[in-house]
Amino acid sequence: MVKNAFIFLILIGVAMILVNLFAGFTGNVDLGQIANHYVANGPAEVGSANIVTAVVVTYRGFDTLGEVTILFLSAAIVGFFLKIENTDNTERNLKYTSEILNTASQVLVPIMILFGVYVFINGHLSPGGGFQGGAIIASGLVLMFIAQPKKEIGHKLINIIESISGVGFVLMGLAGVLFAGGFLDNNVIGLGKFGTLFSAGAIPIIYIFVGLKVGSELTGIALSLKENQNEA
Amino acid sequence: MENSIVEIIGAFLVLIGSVFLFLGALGLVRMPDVFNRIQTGTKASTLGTFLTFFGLVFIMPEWWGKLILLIIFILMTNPVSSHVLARAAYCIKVPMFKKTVIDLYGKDAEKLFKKETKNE
Amino acid sequence: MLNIILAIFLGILIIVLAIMAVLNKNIVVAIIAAGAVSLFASVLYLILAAPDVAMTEAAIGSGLSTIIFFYVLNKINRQNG
Amino acid sequence: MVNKILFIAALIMMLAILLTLYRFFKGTTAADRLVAFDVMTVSSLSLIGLIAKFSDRIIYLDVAMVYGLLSFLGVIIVARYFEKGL
Repeated sequence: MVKNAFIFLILIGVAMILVNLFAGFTGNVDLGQIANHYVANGPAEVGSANIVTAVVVTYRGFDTLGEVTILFLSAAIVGFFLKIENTDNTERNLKYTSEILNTASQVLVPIMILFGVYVFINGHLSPGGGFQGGAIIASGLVLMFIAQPKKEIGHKLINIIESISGVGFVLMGLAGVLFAGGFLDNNVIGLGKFGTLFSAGAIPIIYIFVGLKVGSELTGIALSLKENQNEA
Repeated sequence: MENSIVEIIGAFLVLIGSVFLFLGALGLVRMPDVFNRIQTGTKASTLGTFLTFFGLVFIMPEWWGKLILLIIFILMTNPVSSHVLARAAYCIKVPMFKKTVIDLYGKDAEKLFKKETKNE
Repeated sequence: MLNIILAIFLGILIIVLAIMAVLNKNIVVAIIAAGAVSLFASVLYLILAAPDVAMTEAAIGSGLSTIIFFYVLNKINRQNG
Repeated sequence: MVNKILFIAALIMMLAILLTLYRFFKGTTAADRLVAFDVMTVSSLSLIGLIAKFSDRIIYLDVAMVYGLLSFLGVIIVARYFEKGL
């Protein structure tokens, strides 16, 4: 009883704070100074139809590099702690997957991977980008793990793709330093025609590397969790 | 009015689709056990979504490519998920409705599960 | 008009599902409810005209995190017998 | 005319989502709740289609596609967990 009354008092206090906040709230109608600059000069400077992509890849490209590094670290830590130590080689007795799910997965997995590639190649025109496309590719591969448990994908292949795309991302950034204004500047190979697929300079190339890297990292996490189910 | 007849046909298709979605949800509330709910819910909601996107093709003719692609996705994924769900529900022995008359899957399933797990 | 009605509806739905995810005893139901929260949150982001965020929320919040939760839950169940 | 009919359709879809939410709450077993989740996501998929029509932007349909694929994947994962096949 006393405890409930205490919770009730806390709720009333939180409600009073929130009422004050709501009463003083006026929506931000105008853009801020930096946002105004991005919206006004973004299409001319970067050449990307999607302003969010311009901000994420070019203006704040260094932050994206940091995010990718964090993801790489977490994937490496998961792989380190979930090392497989299956000594007695006992085969797990899984319940068989049904014919319908098997056939559907054979049709759907290529379509999902293709859709992920579409999302990260069109990142400068439509919503989405490297991170989302990589997540879609990883979920397509997870569908394959579930529907066909016998199929093997090596960790080695995933690690090679991940390393190559990570190196490629950094090299594109350094190319920006050499041939354009600074690190991760996208004006390396010319901006192209605004609003077409081959435009916005280096953004599609950077997004291909980011997408492959994120997709292989998330797939690696799911794969080590799946292989680790064997141990008792 | 100012709308053409094709657009009004499309709008009515969307309305019929939403009614089907509603009926599916109503079946989800009214039916007595899991298997009946799977049957009403996923059948009616598949048809409802199909009709909604098909009606949007009439209203927005320039969007037809992506809408048809979405319809194909729905028609491919929705029956598969309901099948997997029903199989899992049978497998963990969710209690059936007490007026269930016949369980044709029962005898076959025992044999099938035993045989296939030995093969693996 | 429709946008305001939808936003209020989805907000209430998200709060209800989140309370359910916190208070439910059955852990499977709690995970499913958390996935439903992020699915409706992505619809809400779409109404607020942020399709990039909506796509991220749908892909990460409801897809991959649910998968990882279930793999871990399966492993814990296996270890406890 | 068209907009009014679509508005009514959106209201009916919201009502459908509310009914599935009732089943999600009450559902005596976990399988019941999973069925409710499935129907709920499919209903909100068509709601996204209507939102795209009202805001007149085709790019929202990309989001609808991602949404549909990943909710399908979620249902499959939980079902495989139930039958101990994960």
